[in-house]
Amino acid sequence: MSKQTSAVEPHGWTKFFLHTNGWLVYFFFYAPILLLVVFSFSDSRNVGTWGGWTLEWYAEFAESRNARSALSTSLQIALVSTVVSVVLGTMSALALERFEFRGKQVFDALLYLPIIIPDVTMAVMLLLFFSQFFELLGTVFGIELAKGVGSITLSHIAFSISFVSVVVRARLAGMDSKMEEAALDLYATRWQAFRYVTMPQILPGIAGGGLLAMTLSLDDVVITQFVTGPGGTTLPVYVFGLIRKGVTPLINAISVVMLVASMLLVVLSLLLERSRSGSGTA
Amino acid sequence: MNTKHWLRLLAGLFTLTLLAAACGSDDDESSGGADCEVGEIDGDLAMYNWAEYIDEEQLQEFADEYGISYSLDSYDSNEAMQPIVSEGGSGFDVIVPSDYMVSVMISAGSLMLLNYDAIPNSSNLSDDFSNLYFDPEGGYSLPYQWGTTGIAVNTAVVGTDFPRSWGIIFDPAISGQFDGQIQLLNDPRETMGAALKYLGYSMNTTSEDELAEATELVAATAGRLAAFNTDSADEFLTSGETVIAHGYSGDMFVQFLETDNPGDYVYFVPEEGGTRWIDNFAIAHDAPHPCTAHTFINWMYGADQGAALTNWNYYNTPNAAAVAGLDEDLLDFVNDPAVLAGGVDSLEALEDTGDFEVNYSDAFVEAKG
Amino acid sequence: MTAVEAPEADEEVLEVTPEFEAAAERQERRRGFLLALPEFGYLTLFFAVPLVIVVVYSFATRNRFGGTDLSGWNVDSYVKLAEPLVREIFFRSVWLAALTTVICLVIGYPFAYYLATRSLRVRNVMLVFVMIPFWTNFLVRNYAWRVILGNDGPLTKTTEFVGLGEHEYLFTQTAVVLGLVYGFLPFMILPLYAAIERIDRRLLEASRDLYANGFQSFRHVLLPLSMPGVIAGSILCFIPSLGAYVTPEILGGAKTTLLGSYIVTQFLTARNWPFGAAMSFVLMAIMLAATVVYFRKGGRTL
Amino acid sequence: MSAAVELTAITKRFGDVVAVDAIDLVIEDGEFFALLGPSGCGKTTTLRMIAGLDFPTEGSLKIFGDEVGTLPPNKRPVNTVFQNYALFPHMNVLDNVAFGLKMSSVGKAEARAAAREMITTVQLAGLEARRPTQMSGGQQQRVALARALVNRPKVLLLDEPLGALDLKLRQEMQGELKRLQEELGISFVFVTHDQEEALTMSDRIAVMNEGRLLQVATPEEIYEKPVNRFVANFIGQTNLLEGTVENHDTVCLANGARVAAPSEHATGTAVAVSLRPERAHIRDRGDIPPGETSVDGIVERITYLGNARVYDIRLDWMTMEVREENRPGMQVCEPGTDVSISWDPSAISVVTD
Repeated sequence: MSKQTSAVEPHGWTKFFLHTNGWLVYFFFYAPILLLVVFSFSDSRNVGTWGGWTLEWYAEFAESRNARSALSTSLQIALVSTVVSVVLGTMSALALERFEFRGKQVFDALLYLPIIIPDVTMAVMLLLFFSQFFELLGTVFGIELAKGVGSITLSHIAFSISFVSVVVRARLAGMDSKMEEAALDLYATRWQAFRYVTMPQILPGIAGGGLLAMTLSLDDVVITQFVTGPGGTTLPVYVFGLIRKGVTPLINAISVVMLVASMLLVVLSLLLERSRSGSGTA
Repeated sequence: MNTKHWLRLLAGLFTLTLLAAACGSDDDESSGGADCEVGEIDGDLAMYNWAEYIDEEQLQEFADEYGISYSLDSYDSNEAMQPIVSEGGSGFDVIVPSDYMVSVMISAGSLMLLNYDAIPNSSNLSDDFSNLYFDPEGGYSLPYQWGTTGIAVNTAVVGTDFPRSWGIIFDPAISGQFDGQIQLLNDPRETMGAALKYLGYSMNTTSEDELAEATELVAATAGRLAAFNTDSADEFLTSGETVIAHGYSGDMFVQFLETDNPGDYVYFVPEEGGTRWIDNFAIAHDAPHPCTAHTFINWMYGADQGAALTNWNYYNTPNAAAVAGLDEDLLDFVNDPAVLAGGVDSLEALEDTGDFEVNYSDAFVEAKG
Repeated sequence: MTAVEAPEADEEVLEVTPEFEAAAERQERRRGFLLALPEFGYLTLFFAVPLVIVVVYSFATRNRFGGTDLSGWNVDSYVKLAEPLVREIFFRSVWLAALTTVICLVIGYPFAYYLATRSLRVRNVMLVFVMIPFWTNFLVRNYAWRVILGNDGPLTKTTEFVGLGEHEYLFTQTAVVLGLVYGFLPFMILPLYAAIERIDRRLLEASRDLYANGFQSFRHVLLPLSMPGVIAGSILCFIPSLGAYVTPEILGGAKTTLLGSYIVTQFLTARNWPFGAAMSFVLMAIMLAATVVYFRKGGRTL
Repeated sequence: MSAAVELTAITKRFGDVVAVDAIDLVIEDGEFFALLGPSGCGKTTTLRMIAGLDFPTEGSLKIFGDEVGTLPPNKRPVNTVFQNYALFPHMNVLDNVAFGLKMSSVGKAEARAAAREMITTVQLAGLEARRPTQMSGGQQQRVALARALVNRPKVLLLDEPLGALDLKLRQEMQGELKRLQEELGISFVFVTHDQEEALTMSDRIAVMNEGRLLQVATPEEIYEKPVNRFVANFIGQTNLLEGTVENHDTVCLANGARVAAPSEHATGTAVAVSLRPERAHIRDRGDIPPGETSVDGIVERITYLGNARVYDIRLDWMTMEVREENRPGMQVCEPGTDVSISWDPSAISVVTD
């Protein structure tokens, strides 16, 4: 985009409206977050009643074996499911956007189903499937598998993979396929062309898809609850249980910790990105 | 590999799966109890319990004592837990289903017959809990904790001069001035049950006429409510969102004690009667470590451990030997005779009504509008 | 010097034949297929097969204990879908979801445009700041709104202070819509932003040159060009709104039953799995049909 | 010495569509060669087959005597300047140019040094750290050239290299390309649909239409002696006078007039006589120089071009264009004037379909 201002640059009331709307949207997004952060320091068991400053909820979080193990289970599942869905999702996005093959239409349709299916339905589907699939593995192949972290991870991949594909594919569609040909013409192998030309350009899409997958995994309660087994209590499921027993600022403290952690992650990746592009290497 | 081969393999797997589905659910695998010695351990403990219903330290103590490790996972409704266990392969040992769910799970073959020889402490069970409707011989379950469902009132707003009746919720003549500050549980059986009780019927009725009458009553009340809510009934009351609340005894007691002036709140089961519910220890039909499970239940049934459980979660204990070990302030709340306005006999347990469950669910949705 | 030498003499040089070309093309197709295969296989095993199982269940019967008997196949569950109660819930849910979508669009469009017209660096930072709130658990966010909207909450206090009198916000349909808008606004903003960012701004200048005023160039140039984003955003907003059940429960006080809650009720309260399965299957089919229509109309990205 | 590129009976089919139909083509080393034709004529497909981006269906494709038809693009000693350049937007100029060398495992330092040198050759020194998006069209063009040339390809392929540039820049780049080609001494094969560009730049031109090669010759030959109606029409402006061959020296035009037109075609063949507008002259009616052929018509319209005027002359059965250079004191006819058009018999060519 050119830097010079043009006649279409919003001005007057339009500009004022756009600015105001922008700030209001941010205010809307952050109001509950702000409240959440503030009340995580409240010395009262009830969220919403201010009871003076305290750090006791963070201490409780640090001490609670339950909360910590739920957090680590969640992170573990989120990490694995994100990595797997990013890899598989990017591959299939490439296949759909750059290749022709038999069964493409069927695949294309199948890809959108997990996005539009209601949570509960998918949860019930997977519950029925896993109990029978594991039984089948047991009786036919003699492999004994128990539900838990494994089945939850498999399920999370099943619903985030489509989102990754769709996001990456949109990015690929916006990228001239001549770039890849140019790379091949310049002696790159297929892999090198992907590695040095395609991937850097669709990286925002891959990152976006990955973040989406991560968010979905870290947020999911319904599906997790249905396919869980021993050791499979994730943070949202734990929080859901806590809420049933009363919403205490402990939940806020947990959320704040996760919020800060994810923000640090993003800031770090932005810094990395900047330093990399600054040095001017490919 | 050839595409066709893949498809054939998938089709084969799929057919097998369906077959397994068709056969698997009819199997009754719960017949034989486990052959365990007292204190026998056959692996780590995997417990599946309601959230925040047991102190982790207590579990750790058990684990340390027997030199094993444990896992604790939680659910928030019987209905969420049941399919997990019933479908098999859950990997859980000890579970804590509520009364009606015990009978459902027995019928579904999801529970293991208990071997009482391995649970000598079961003699501590209070006599009030013999011959329970949902498990007449107690073959599959041992009560864990129990409580009631009733009404909590903020007396600072409502005053103390009110009838101890469901009418305080359902009769506008009594509570009309508090419209928009009343809450009912978001649970078809509890809420329809409360209305049925007020009308003088059984909360386990299978009469469509009686249910229709109750539906009308709830529908008429819906407009006067702040919310239908289960999770936060206690908090709404103490935060001032509501002044008359429908909720569970233990939740309410815990919440009262959290406030600066617990004396402002009162919990009671109306004179028409209310729900008594019992949560129970049970062992999953395919528990991987049945002996550890038995040993754990036996250990929990000791006097000290039973008291520790109640002192942590504020619900009533079915363990007669544990009563002596309960905290003083707890006894004031829990054992106050005024809590049960209609006496113990007015309490009723929610039973599984079989096919009629669907009617309850639909009636509730209809009543909410 | 050449960077790549011509093929060595001993290197096998294939002759150009239709067979070679066909083989190369086959290899290319196979490459595509192999790339898609892992996800294809995964979705088949962990999605399509379970889906078929659930469809099978929708024709089964609920037994007395709330289990499902895989025998006595019937279509009762589908017949039950025609009951007035279900119809009423369906239309109410569609109305609320549509309302949510429209509000998201009205708020999200100018915001996305605003984003797309910032400088590249600012834009990225702003986008990240849109996403950050959504990295907290959605339950927790909903509960935070409950505090804000509550009787003694900041919002009530503000309106009282400003002199607008006392207002009830919590446990109203307004609260439900607000919660839904909050939850799904980013799903509207992101595709809109992507669509608007792609538009050549010179086209707007051209329309101005052709005597369009600001609104006309929006109406006739910007809006049509960003239509794919509008539709994608609307689908991404509408679908989860229609299936939502946590927000109506927490912020709406569960006073009105929406489709999402009704389906959950079938599985988790009435334990009527066949009916729950039938209903979710039909819901999914409707959404699929809507999406297919969108793609037929030339949409590309979701 | 073998040819730089040699296509023998190369055919490319996409399903049922024949994109390139059994063409034979030899491009000599050091030649500036143009593939010219309307869009969809198969010229780009031909170029892509040489680059290795598409595989031919049949035929033989040799580069310096080696059969390469089945090799992937990264194994061929040719490089391409793509239409719209296809520069890598995430890399700066230096990395774009060094890309090919890095991929062919030349050391990083060496690759960069070579890239710098090539950037200087295309007169972009000092802009190494820029991103392609921060550059003008002409600069991007140079980057694309440098990126291809730094690899010292045996043949450089250019796909509509100047299409995206404005007129002035295009003319500048035409000279630049020519200069580079002469300096490097390798063959440039470029695809264009712009006949003027092809004429000015190339040593030889191949005119293509509907997948077939119609004529391969020098610009002069193509212009002066088009082999058929399509070539005559596509290259420059021309008047096509329909007729039939009467004998080796004469064609009988549609209106019955006989004109001197030597041809090899058999008697009775339907042909057209191609007459370039600048080769015909406007005469006063009947005032025909000896030895010239003429037809009569009426001036319909005159277009002033600065250095010349173009007359549209209506004949009984068609309209012809005649171009007269502007000379001082020259007499200009008004529209409606009765005139004759005359030309030297050597100025025409007889073409068939």
